[in-house]
Amino acid sequence: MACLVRLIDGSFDPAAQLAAFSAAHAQAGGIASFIGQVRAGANEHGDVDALELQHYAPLTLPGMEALAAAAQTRWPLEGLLIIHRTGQMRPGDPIVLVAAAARHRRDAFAAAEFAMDHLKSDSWFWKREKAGGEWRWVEPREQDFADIRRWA
Amino acid sequence: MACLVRLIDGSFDPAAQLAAFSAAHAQAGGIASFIGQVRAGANEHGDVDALELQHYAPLTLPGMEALAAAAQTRWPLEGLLIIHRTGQMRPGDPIVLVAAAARHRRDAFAAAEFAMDHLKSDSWFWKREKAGGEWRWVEPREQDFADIRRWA
Amino acid sequence: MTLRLVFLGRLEDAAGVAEREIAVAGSLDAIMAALEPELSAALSDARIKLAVNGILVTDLASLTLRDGDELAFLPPVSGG
Amino acid sequence: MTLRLVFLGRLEDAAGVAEREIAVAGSLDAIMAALEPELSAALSDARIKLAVNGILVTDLASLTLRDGDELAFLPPVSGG
Repeated sequence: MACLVRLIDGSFDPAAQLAAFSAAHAQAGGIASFIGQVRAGANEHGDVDALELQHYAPLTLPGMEALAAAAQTRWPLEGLLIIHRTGQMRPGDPIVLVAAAARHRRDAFAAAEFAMDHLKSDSWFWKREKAGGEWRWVEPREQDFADIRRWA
Repeated sequence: MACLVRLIDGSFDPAAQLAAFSAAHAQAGGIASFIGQVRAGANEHGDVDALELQHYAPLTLPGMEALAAAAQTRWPLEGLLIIHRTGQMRPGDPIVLVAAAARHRRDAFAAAEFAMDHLKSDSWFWKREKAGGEWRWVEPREQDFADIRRWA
Repeated sequence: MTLRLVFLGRLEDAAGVAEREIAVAGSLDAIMAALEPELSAALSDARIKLAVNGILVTDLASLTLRDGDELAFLPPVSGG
Repeated sequence: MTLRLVFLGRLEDAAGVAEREIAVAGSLDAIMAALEPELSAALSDARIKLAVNGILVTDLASLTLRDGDELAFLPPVSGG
């Protein structure tokens, strides 16, 4: 199975990535995917002007690769793609793309959701937002822990 | 909420559609999607050379619109896109694109999966495949009924 | 009166055509009696649904047909 | 010996820098004692994990540090 995991510091084009992934997996009946983007809007401190994702190189990419391997073990997939940004982003910028190709739709959906839940609350990223002119670190949300417990 | 439902007889570009949808929903944190494509490969009669999807105009599009409305009622969505092809297709051609934009990831995934399950087994499409030089109608799969019962 | 019959999916193969017109008295029984026995049998499968002028029929017993109505015979779907 | 300390997320704010070198005897207690009390307190939060040379430490009690080791202090993550 083709498995592509990338951690990138620059911008990327999720639609183009997904098009290439779909073309590479013509034998799969379907591709479930998730695109996460910097939400345009305000947090409790005002309009969010920027978002930064920090990582720790010795852990972050190896952790994502282990996550992809776990998803492959769990569902019969034809392909899996995980692309995650780091660095500074602006509202509307893509942060993450997960795509899972499988013969059966439910496997593709489950693998994509599994990967997203683990990227959110079990991967080595730290996020801060700039709102009202000031940077503030974002604390993990209880919902993210609830999401990941489903897969235990 | 913006809701776009299309039934089209020609080919379409799922990645371009998804890019436009993502750009139109910058206020959403994420977009879950599913791309269904004609599987390259064989059925029990040999290599599948072509697939045809038949619809019945007075029912098919209204049924898809009712499905989109049901998904909107069920989850807080920022946007929902359903594009379904009809007519003759070749292996690798896209058949269906469903995309759901929501503030919360799980709502987006659930709505996309709900829409796909209903398009598969509760929408007015009839599918036939050409393999070994002969067209054969595809019967519904028991798995598709099991999938849709989850939402009852 | 004249009715238009539409055959979807594998019923098109059973009928040999996607659509045809039929001149009959206005009941489903009369239609079935006027068709070839193999086609009537195929259309009588309990899983086949009927739409009249694009509206799904939920109560066959109270069905009333009018001249020019379009009857669509809908076998189990297999989409996406 | 000299160790390299890496502060991730909000610990970077607490430390005032993303990384620094420190010359101390080779135990975690010695490091904590050598740092500013506010920073030591922030690093002592039970939710903070430690990686040495890119490997997550699961058993702090048996931790042995060597000259040149990189210690990363990892607060709770908030990704995607």
